[in-house]
Amino acid sequence: MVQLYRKKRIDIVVEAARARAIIEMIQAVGAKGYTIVPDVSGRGNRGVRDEGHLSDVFRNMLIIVIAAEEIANLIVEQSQPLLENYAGIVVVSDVEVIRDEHF
Amino acid sequence: MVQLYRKKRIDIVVEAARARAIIEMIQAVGAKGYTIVPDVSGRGNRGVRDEGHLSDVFRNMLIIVIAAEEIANLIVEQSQPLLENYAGIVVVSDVEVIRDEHF
Amino acid sequence: MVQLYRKKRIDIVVEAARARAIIEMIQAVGAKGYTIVPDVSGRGNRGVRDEGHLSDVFRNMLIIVIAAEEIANLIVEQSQPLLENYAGIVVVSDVEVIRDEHF
Amino acid sequence: MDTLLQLAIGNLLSPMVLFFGLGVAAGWLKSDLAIPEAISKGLSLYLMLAIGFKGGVELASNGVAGTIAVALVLALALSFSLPVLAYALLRTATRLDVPNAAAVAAHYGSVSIVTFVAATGFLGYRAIPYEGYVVAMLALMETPAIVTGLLLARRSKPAGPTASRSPFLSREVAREVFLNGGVVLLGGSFAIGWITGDNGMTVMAPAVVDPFKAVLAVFLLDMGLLVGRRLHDFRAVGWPVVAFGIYMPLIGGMIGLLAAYAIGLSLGGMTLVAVLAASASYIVVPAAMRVSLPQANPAIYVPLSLAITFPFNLIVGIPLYHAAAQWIAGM
Amino acid sequence: MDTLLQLAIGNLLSPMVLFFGLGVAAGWLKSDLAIPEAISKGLSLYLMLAIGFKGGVELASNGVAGTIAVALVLALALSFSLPVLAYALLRTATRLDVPNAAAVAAHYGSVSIVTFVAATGFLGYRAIPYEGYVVAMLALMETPAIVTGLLLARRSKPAGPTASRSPFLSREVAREVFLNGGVVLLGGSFAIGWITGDNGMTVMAPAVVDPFKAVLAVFLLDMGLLVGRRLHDFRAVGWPVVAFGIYMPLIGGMIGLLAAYAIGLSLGGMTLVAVLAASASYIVVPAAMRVSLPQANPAIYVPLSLAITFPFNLIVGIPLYHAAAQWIAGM
Amino acid sequence: MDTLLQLAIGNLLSPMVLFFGLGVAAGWLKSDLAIPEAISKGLSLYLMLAIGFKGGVELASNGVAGTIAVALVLALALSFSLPVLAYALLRTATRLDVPNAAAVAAHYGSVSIVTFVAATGFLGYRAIPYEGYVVAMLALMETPAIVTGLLLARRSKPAGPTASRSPFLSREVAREVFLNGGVVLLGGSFAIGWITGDNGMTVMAPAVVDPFKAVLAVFLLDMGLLVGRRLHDFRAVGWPVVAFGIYMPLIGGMIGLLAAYAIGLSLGGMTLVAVLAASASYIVVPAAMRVSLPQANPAIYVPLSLAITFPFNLIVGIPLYHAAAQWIAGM
Ligand SMILES: Nc1ncnc2c1ncn2[C@@H]1O[C@H](COP(=O)(O)O)[C@@H](O)[C@H]1O
Ligand SMILES: Nc1ncnc2c1ncn2[C@@H]1O[C@H](COP(=O)(O)O)[C@@H](O)[C@H]1O
Ligand SMILES: Nc1ncnc2c1ncn2[C@@H]1O[C@H](COP(=O)(O)O)[C@@H](O)[C@H]1O
Ligand code: NA
Ligand code: NA
Ligand code: NA
Repeated sequence: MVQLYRKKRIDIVVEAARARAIIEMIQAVGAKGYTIVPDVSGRGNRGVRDEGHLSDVFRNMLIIVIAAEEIANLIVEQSQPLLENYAGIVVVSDVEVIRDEHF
Repeated sequence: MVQLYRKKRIDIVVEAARARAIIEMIQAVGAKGYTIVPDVSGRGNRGVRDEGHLSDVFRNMLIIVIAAEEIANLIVEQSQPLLENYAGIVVVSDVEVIRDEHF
Repeated sequence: MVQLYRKKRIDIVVEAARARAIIEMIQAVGAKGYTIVPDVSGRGNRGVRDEGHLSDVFRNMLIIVIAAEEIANLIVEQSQPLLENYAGIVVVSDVEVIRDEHF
Repeated sequence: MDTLLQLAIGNLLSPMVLFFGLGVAAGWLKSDLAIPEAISKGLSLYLMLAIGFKGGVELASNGVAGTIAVALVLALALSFSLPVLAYALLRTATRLDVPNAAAVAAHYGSVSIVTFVAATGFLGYRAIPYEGYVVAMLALMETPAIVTGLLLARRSKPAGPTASRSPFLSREVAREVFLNGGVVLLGGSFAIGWITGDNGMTVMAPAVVDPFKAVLAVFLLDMGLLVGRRLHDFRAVGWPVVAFGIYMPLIGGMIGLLAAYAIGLSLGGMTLVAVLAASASYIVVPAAMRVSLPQANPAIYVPLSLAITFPFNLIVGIPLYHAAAQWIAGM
Repeated sequence: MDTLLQLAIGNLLSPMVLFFGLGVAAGWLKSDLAIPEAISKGLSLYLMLAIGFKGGVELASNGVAGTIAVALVLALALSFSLPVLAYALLRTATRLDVPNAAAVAAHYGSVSIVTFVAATGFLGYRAIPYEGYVVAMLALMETPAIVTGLLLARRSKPAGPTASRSPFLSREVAREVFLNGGVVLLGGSFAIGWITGDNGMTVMAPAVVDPFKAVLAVFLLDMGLLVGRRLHDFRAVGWPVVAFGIYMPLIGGMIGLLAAYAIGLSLGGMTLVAVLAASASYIVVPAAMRVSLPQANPAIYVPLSLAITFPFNLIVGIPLYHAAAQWIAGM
Repeated sequence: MDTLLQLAIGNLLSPMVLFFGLGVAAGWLKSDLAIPEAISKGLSLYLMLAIGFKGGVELASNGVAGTIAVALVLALALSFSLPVLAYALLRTATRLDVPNAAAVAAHYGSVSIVTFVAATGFLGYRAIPYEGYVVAMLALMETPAIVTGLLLARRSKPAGPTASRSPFLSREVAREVFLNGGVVLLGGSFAIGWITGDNGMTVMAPAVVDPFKAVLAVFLLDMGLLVGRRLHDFRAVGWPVVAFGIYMPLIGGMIGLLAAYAIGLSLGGMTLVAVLAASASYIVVPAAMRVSLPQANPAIYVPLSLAITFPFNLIVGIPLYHAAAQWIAGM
């Protein structure tokens, strides 16, 4: 059987205007990769966000990062100031991956 | 380190025609938010579903909800009658979030 | 309360050119379904992948499978040779579902 | 007066039908030729806007004849009643259960806008005029059939406790019926054409008149791709139902033709009303049925109206109904 | 010279405004009529390309007058200074706090391309010429207001340690300001029109001239849908702010009109500069504000410029500014 | 006969090349100007449909000369054989390994439809006619080079057990080769143009002829954006390979020119065959290579054909090949 390694998965839903800053932070803290679902809508504390048309002002993105626990902690911490004034949530869960060195 | 709180994550894949009813239920049971990936395809018991063209009849949506356990239980329970006669699955997992009061 | 059953969730992010082979494998090992998010971008060992335009050569897909543990193991194992030379990651996590026989 | 054969060949060799054929072939052979969904939706909105606007302008320049009210009542009557006939045929000649028969029946009372537009292209190619208000008939025929279909479905016993939950015409379905995007765009453009008349046409013509037939050809290419990919769904539908997809348009078409003749429409108008009665919805009605009759299987009604009745009308039906209209008009 | 009433009615009954109204009604009634986002963006790019290109060709064929430099300076001055006036009004007459007032103010210094294009359609319908370089004014007015808005926002105390992080004009905002897609396409097409002149127009005319007004009408249908869906956001905005969305364009329009008169523009040019000053951005400025003034609430400034000022200008403003321009020109 | 300089300047100042340049500049400066992907795909489908249809109608009205069969065989021969030459050059002059050299070589045996279309625009601007069946040569040249590329790649030892898994021409690649969307649409439209002839052209002209060049200009704007964003990928490719992206089209172009001269094509036809031989695929072949030669790196072959050879041909190549064709024809 293939050997699996424990990692953290972080899902960030954030308004499009803030996605770039979040992604720069993710890379800065040393995550080796990320995946973006570019166009999601939703509802949260700041009300419905689904007006994709015209501008990105009311659009969300979903960013998924798989990373080692220490890096995951950094991402969670540093996401907080970045999300001040912006719509966004950060969700952490446990996952397993195959190639340890890849993450 | 930032304090994390345990929540449930519910992923619902459902045909577009039923998404509105599911989302209304999610709000009715008291979830504070949800995220929608509007355009996913897939295969399940009801065969391949990926004909996006023309109508939404063969299109799926992915709805993600983060909620406290009691609310998550309500969502799981109440999703069952709503999915009768419709294509759809409900998947629950454990996650952690930062701001407890937000969910 | 509704009875929940433990399953594995496998998230595969893979370049579009390889998605078909991965999906054929998923069905071949006996998974009863899958869901595809058709258009995700990302960054990993092979650099940024987000040029959706013109061709699918620089585009990723996200494939989600819920399956029993044995089948999940098969998917993880058999995904490895298929991903050689291709951009892609495989992530496994624990989930719960309602209808056991459905997966 | 053309012979039926001439009409059929002329139709077959038009760019419209040939592009449709190209699409069917490419879809069937699993070519990766694909028109982006947004373009495809855009083209279909264009066709509705253009046909509506032109109909309105026509009405404005020709004035409102007395026939128009009669024609509109006829449209409603056809859409409400044709599903009853379709349902009776389906329950007699096929094994479909009540909800599936009701759902299919609803499709045949409603109309296919593209088939209608192709028929106007067919007439335009031959310079045969038609009454502008036939477009209003088109708009009126889209949704009443949904109501009849749901009424027919009530004949099946509600199974279990959940059934009681869905009211007869839920808010969602009512919106689908009355505020459906296609109906609103078609009706709205018709009204705008009527209000602005020839002045409006000067503004809109370079977009809605000149390239109209070419856009239709491209749209039919896309329809062909969809049909080609769905051709293999035939088998799941079953032969008795497939046969219904052929004879029902013939029956509906003849009823439409006679009704149009009875109220005194022109040759072009008769052809178009026949096409309306003969054609089956594959966008509006499926969406409504999925919401309000979930027990019915979309894998039956979508391929039936899209992959069987639509190509049949496009290739065989239109010239046939027109030949029949010529014959009746010539009597 | 038309009377104001004639102008107003003529405007109301144009296909452009009627399609806009159809969209508002459909959006308000929650019809599922929707134009795919890609089509909508494509139409808006088309309008910018076409209006830019035509402006450039016009300039090439009429030659560069001395006025042009003055006009461009005027454009910059208007865009830089109008937000100051808007800010003062907002802080006096509404309860908006500093960041929100600054953000709203920035929108009113900038411009709405669609309103401008609709105004050229209005003039074209009446065969009233205008100076080609007004299009360059349009391009120049899009972004300076963002800078003023951010300067105005500085008046609020930065709250907490995070505030220090965002520099005044971040790289991201600078790019938004100078390399904004709309500005680049408008300016670039203008330059290409200028360089290629009539030869270029021969190539481009079948796409950028002939169907222009019809495309505008379809785009306005889409704008109407957006506006209709946002009409209920009114309440969240508050009446004093809604009132600002009506009187600010009137004030701005009159300032633009007088300025244009002062530098000697034609009747058409005066109308258009009034429209530029009166209109408010709802794409470029919101995006810039969201990045650089996140404390301001987009649920205030987007509905205000999109659902109040835009329709007001389209329906009432354009004929009104034109009537005023006629009156001034006739003095 | 124009001088080369006149041709070059005329080409540079055409709206087509200027819009391309605008796109390159905007992409390079990271402007957020972007054409929605669906629109971009729609435009490219439009160009293929239009060029195919026009070629077919031309063939129908000019009749089938004996040359046509010879021309089609020539097209196949060029596409099959050019990769061998390209491969030899790459293995001699660059450090690319076998799979990468084979993958790049395949691109240069195939063609770029947009380059071809731009060349027809160049000829159209100068009213130079060409043989309609050159379009059929275009369709035939798209995919044979893929087969040669895969054969060349076999020269590398299969590494490890997985290599045995992929058959030479998998079902997937075979479909890519024979049922590729571009080939099907181009060939199908050509056939429909041929069948419907001038009647068909009456229907299609307002869409496929009148706005053709303007649509091409808009599409080139989009191509420019893509190229501009990929310009920095240069460095990863390495200078010897970049040089290949310049001299290979020159060599291929001259071979195509001489071959076209040998079989007696007209001035326009010679220019176009030179362009076909000189141009490199950046859609069809990359997709096929990614599936069947995954060891080859797309970050080499995509920027090479898209960001180097494509602009080179568009700006320098087309007028150059045309000048050479004039020179040969004038001998
Ligand atoms: N409980 C939740 N479950 C899933 N997604 C959520 C939840 N709350 C917020 N979101 C997503 O996060 C975005 C921003 O949330 P907020 O900052 O609360 O407005 C929303 O638009 C949703 O897409
Ligand atoms: N085992 C599975 N793993 C992931 N997604 C699934 C699975 N089964 C079903 N789905 C998704 O749920 C939709 C409805 O499933 P079903 O009701 O089984 O037809 C499918 O179209 C898939 O998108
Ligand atoms: N650490 C990661 N977290 C999330 N997604 C990743 C990660 N690494 C890679 N990916 C995704 O997987 C794709 C292929 O990765 P790779 O094979 O490493 O280039 C990338 O383009 C990303 O979309
Ligand atoms: Na019917
Ligand atoms: Na303004
Ligand atoms: Na070539």
